[in-house]
Amino acid sequence: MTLSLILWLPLIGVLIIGFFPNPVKTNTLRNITTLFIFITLCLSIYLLTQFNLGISKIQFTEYLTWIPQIGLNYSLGVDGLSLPLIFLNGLLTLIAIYSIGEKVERPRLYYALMLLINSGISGALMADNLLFFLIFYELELIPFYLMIAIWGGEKKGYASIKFLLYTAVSGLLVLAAFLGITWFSGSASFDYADINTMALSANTKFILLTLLLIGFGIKIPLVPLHTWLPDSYVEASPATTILLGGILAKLGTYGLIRFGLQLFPDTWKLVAPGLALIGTITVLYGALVAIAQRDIKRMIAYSSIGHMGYILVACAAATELSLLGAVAQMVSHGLILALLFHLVGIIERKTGTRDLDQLNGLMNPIRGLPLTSALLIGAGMASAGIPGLVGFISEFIIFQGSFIIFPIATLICIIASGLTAVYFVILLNRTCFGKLNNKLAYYPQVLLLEKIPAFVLATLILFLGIQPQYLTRWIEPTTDHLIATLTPINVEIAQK
Amino acid sequence: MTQTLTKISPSNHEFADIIHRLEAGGSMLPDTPENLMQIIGIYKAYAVPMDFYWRDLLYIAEKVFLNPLPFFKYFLPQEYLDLKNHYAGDTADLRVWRGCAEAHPELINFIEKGETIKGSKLFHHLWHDRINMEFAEACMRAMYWHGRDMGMGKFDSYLDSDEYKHNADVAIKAYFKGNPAMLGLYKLFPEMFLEQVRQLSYYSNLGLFWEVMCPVFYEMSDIYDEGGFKDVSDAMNFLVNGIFAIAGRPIYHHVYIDGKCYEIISKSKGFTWLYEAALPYVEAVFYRTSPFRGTKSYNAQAKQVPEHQKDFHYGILYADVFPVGSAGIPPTLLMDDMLHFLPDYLKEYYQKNCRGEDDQLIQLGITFQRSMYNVTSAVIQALRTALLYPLDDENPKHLMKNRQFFEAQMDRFKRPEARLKDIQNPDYR
Amino acid sequence: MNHLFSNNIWLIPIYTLSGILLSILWFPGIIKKTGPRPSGYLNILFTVIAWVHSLLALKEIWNQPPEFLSFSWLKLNTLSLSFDIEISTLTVGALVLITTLNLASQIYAIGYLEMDWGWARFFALMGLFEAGMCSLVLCDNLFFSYVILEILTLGTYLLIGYWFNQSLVVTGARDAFLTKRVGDLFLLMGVVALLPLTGTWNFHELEIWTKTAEISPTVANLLCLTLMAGPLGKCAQFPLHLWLDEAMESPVPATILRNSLVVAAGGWVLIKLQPIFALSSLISTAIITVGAITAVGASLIAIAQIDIKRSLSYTVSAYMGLLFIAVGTQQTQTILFVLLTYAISMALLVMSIGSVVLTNITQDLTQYGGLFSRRPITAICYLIGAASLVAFPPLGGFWSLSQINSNLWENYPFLVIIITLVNGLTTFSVIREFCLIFGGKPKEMTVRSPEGLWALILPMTIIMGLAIHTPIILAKLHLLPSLNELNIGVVIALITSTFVGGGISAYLYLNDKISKPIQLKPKALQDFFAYDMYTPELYRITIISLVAFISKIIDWFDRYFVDGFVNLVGFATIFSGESLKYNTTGKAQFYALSIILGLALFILLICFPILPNLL
Amino acid sequence: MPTIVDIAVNNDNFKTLVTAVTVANLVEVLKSPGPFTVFAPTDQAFAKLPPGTITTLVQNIPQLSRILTYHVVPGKLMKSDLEKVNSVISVEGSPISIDCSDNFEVKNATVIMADIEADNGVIHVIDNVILMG
Repeated sequence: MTLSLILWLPLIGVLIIGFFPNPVKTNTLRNITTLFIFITLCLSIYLLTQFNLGISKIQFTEYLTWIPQIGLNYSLGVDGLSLPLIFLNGLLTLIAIYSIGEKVERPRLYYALMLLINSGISGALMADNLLFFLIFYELELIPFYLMIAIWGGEKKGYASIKFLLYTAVSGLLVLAAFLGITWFSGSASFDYADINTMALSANTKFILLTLLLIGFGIKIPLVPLHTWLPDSYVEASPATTILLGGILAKLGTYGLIRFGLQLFPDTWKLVAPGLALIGTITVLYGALVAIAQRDIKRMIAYSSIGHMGYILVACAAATELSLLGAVAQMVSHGLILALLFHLVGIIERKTGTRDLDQLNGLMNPIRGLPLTSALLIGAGMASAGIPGLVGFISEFIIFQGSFIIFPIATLICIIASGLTAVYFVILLNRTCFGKLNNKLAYYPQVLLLEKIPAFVLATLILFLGIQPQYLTRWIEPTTDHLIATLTPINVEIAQK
Repeated sequence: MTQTLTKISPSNHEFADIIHRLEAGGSMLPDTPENLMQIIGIYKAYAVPMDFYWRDLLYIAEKVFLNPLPFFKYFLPQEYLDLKNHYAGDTADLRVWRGCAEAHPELINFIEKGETIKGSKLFHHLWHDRINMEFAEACMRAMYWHGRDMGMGKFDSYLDSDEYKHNADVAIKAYFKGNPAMLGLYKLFPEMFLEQVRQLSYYSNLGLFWEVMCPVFYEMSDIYDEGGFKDVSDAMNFLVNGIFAIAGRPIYHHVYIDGKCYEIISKSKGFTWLYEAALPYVEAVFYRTSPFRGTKSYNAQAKQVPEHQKDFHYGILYADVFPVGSAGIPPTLLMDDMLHFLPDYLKEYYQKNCRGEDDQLIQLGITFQRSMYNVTSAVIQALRTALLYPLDDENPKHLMKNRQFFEAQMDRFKRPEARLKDIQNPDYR
Repeated sequence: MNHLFSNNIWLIPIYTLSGILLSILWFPGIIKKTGPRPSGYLNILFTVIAWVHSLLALKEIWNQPPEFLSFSWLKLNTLSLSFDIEISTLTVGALVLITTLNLASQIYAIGYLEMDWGWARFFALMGLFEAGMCSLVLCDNLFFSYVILEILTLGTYLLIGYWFNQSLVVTGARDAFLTKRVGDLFLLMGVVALLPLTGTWNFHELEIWTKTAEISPTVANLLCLTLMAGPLGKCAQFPLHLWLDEAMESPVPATILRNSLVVAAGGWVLIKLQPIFALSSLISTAIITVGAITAVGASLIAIAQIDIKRSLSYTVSAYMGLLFIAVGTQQTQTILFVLLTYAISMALLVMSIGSVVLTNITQDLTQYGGLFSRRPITAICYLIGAASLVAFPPLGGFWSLSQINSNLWENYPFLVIIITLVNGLTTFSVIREFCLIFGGKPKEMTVRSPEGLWALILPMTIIMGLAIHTPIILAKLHLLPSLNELNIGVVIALITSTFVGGGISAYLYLNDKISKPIQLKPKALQDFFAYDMYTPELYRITIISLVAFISKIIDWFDRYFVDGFVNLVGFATIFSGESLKYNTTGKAQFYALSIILGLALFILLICFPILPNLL
Repeated sequence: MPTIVDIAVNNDNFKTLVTAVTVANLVEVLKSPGPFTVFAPTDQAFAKLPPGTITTLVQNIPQLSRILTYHVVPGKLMKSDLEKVNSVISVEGSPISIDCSDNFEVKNATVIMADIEADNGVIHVIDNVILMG
């Protein structure tokens, strides 16, 4: 039942918000939304405590036959791959609610969309039926599209359409792949458990996997399918960006592991070197383009592209360690990115600019934004992979895990993490360090309501950095099991 | 203003407006009720810690003297809290302030209770719930270090005279009587001890200077509370008169060792408050001091520190107050001292602006900057009165001399970092 | 025997870490009414506790065999990370040295930063360095050594950036961070590459592994080179030396710690890695070359500097070069000896320089003069520091340098010449500073110069006492080389170089007849050294502009090619044009339209699989 | 001829000056052979000083005598001598600027009666107390 609750509770919230009698204050709506999301978050924490670490299979399953004619069933379940992401989803939605600032235009629609997004992502992560997954995967587009189109920045129209088109194409490709999988493998339904791809011919498998790769690759995004990302991230409000970058992009890597790696273990080895190459290019590309940016939000957007590349390299290497690292990186990147965008959002709201050439000296303890700057340093360093923070351990596990399979790619990734440090130092030096401009330095204060989300994220980033087993323990059984089915392939690749 | 302008043509100086204002008997600070309220309020907040500063400076100069490990030099003994101010109270030589001659009740209260809880002096010291004497010492060091280069008064050159060396020698030997280690060290390195005594003489100098300023500021606050000052120039003129009244106050350095007084600089040397303390103080502290380590690089290759002392312009008239509160900005100490004693009307005023209570420290810093521009105006007007001609002089040539004097003074604010332009703007806060 | 203190030695970093956490309470954003000084007192208190603890532990562990502890940190499927600790006379002795010097510099900071409002941040960072170095010394595991070095890199960034309002501080912090990070990342590559080969990161197990290891020379060379790169950055060796000079923008108390210990932390890791270096034929040559070039180059640069602190900072690089030479020639015991004597004397030198700068503002050597009579304590501390740094018998540096040279004479006579030369040059440089500051006649800015506050003088004199007593203590502990171990000819050459270097310097800079500033002919050569052999410019026109250029190109490519291509294809632009129009006219209709479009698409997608059935 | 002191004592315009000189114990000095040039401020000149100035000075004799000695220049300098120089050094040690281009001006004071010769010097009567600086 818990899974269904997580899925449906936010939708109930949507109804309440939709039919709440007028006139209604923004605060009331926000409190309702917070309440529902908070309950879902608590439920996901409850799941974490109840999760059996000894079982590598899907747990808490729920199954209802829905439209058997097309093989669509109401099938839910979680494993170590999805559970941390479900928790992340709840947490980041909660954070996002508080990162738009005091005033929201059209609050009713806004909060309803928030709840919708939360429910949709949970659905996608819990779905155990390919088609059911796809419904949510596609359903997400509309609320996100509207979020960008209504509450976005200057070029919101352009950005939102670009986002919609790209991700719709992604959905189509994935759909095509899913149809092909069930069709060719002759499964009775789209249920994950029913599908067996072993019998397919190598060529079919290759084509299907490629479709999946491109489909999910757009969502991740991989270079050169990434151009929707900077525009959407920059134009969207911080809240939207947190959800976009923190969790929606993770659906891509999630899908890649769940439907690519898991369904086509033997074909994976064929595409792995190519994937590693694309991953490495993505890593380098993201880092180098980020260095050239003047807009801090755009810089972080490109940094996000780069960081997703590590996950791809890890997935390509597909060792126990690297896959564990990949999932851990999804979570830690989600946390770090959310913190970064939240802080950038605060800075933009308070100072009115995101331009590196105008920002300066925000560390000033009295007239600046000292706490924001301190946490920004923390978040930047976490993203640059400084030990003691969660970003390091995930990246390190990835590096260590991938090195035996793709040593060169791994080394290049390490170099790229040096480049990460370069642009973060540029960012921090310009925004936090230096002297405030006396003409501009009459910024409003950061409210407690804006500080709390940052604190929560920062605490998690630090805590999981020092005690990473609380991150890895949920993931490990599943990824171990996943790799166990691949082991022979690994050995083969390693020998080459 | 019109009167002067009819006699000589208007100034073409960059700060012509301000010069014309000065010629009309005004201040560099624009004359608005808001400015008046700010500067008087801050004089009050400044006077209380200053009451501590001068007592402690004298205590260090007279009693702590050459203690090599002066851990407790900021622990003012009762004797010095009760020390009678020469210019306040019933025993005053010249009564400037109507209040008592001993330490101000607000100060006593702060020493006992601090911002936290009632506790011993040691607790408050360790908890940093105290007056930041370090800043007073920094002002003293600025006067000492710039002393020779400024060439003001005769105090600095006297420190190198044989008479001074002899007096110091007697006091040093008396102080270390029965301490062969220190006496031996003195024998080896006499100059080291002498240099310390010179510095202590400046402690005394600044202490005696502030002993006068403290009641003057109290008095101004009292007059304002009684509805006394009409505008900024009233406040300035009160200062000008004060400067003249007190100009002849002797500056000396006495040391008390075992109850005996050793006159290192005796009153009979004729050093006066105006020439040997006030003018050097204004030059060294308001104008020069030294660059804040948090804003300028001391790296010799970067050439950010000027080559000559006369080019140092980092005092309160030039300082950027915005970084106050961050590392490497010494005036923070003073701002913090004043924060404890803000009058209610200033607190309310700050509450209404910028970030309210949260950035009071910077707001009051900028107020302080305004008020020090007013004090500097008073000094400039006093100098004009002493050395030049009345503002209503009939002789255009004399007025021209006055004009040249004012222009020369304003020239010092042509530097880009001078805040004269900023304080003209009421939104600079 | 009771081993209460030594078994709980891991508490030492914990002490300082708790000091750091408590300091946060005094950040200026948090305390509004009172000042930040309690944070400093607290950190000092914790350092005192750590110092006492390490002293007691040293007493317990003295002449006992080393003990090993291991704390499991993270266990993953194929990777298990545990924090290994080595408790031995050596490591605990190093703890004592670290806590002593940190205590001294923290007390020094009370005086030096008495007017600073950033105490909480400053002392917290000093505590971070203490905790980091203590853990590094105790740490017996390469992975965690890397982790600590990397955290210290961040610490360096923040500590140099302490006075963040000042622009040169900000660039200095940036450069230090990036330079050190480059080294760290090479080290990370080595760390990552090492595990598949060895299966362990524990230094002792690595040592055992090296005895039986069979790896190709190329792999060994590459591995060793990456492992060397980390310490290279930390120790400010060519070509990663620039940051140390820029780091001089930070407050002197931080410089004391950095110049004496933090740079040496790299050396410590190098010592730990020495068994692995034995695998490679190339690496010892590489280490020696880097060390020798740095030693000679940096000591020449030091002489050409006009900034007090910078001149010393290049001496640091030069001495770390000597350390590299010693590592390259596998003289583990001697290196530790060098580190000890070096750390104390360098701390002393920086302290006395700081005490002068604090009262006299300028850092320009040419503006100094005539301070000896008024600042004798500082001057004597400086002299003792200088004498115990270089080969001046019977102080520490003499013994350590003599021992290196005696060990080298057999196999590396060339290096002996280099070390003797560097010793002479360094003596010239430190005596030059001494003469310019304390000798001659007072100048404008030195007319008034009293000795500073007790908080500066007290730690300074105590460290001076330590510097004088180091050889005596070492002799008591039988750690001093006996005279017959030393090669007398080599020793005499060393002493001669000291006196010749110092003598020439004193003659040049104390002689009024020689006009100052002394110009080297040709001027270009002097500038070459004064401006750090133009390495900053070299970096600017090579690596920095290269990265900037590439990133600009790719950014352009991204903006106009990838994105431009997408826009060219047209969908986005057409739609966006339309959507912009709708945006301005009627929002609601537009959103309704888009929802309908989306839903239609969605339904189509869902129904797609059953379409064949329908057909 | 009378001494400088005699002239001053016998003139009603120098009451303040005489009192000050007496308090400062300078009478004997000014009676000595000298010779001196004295710039003597009138009572009106002293009255122009802001209130309190004199009180403080009278309480502090060394400081008072320093101000007074600033009005005294060693040597006997008649107006014709002073016309040739820009400034003279006072007994106090600080310079006094002299301007004879229009009026006979000593610093910011105007000489209202020049060249009153005495036994041990000369007196120039001025309308302002002049101050160092």
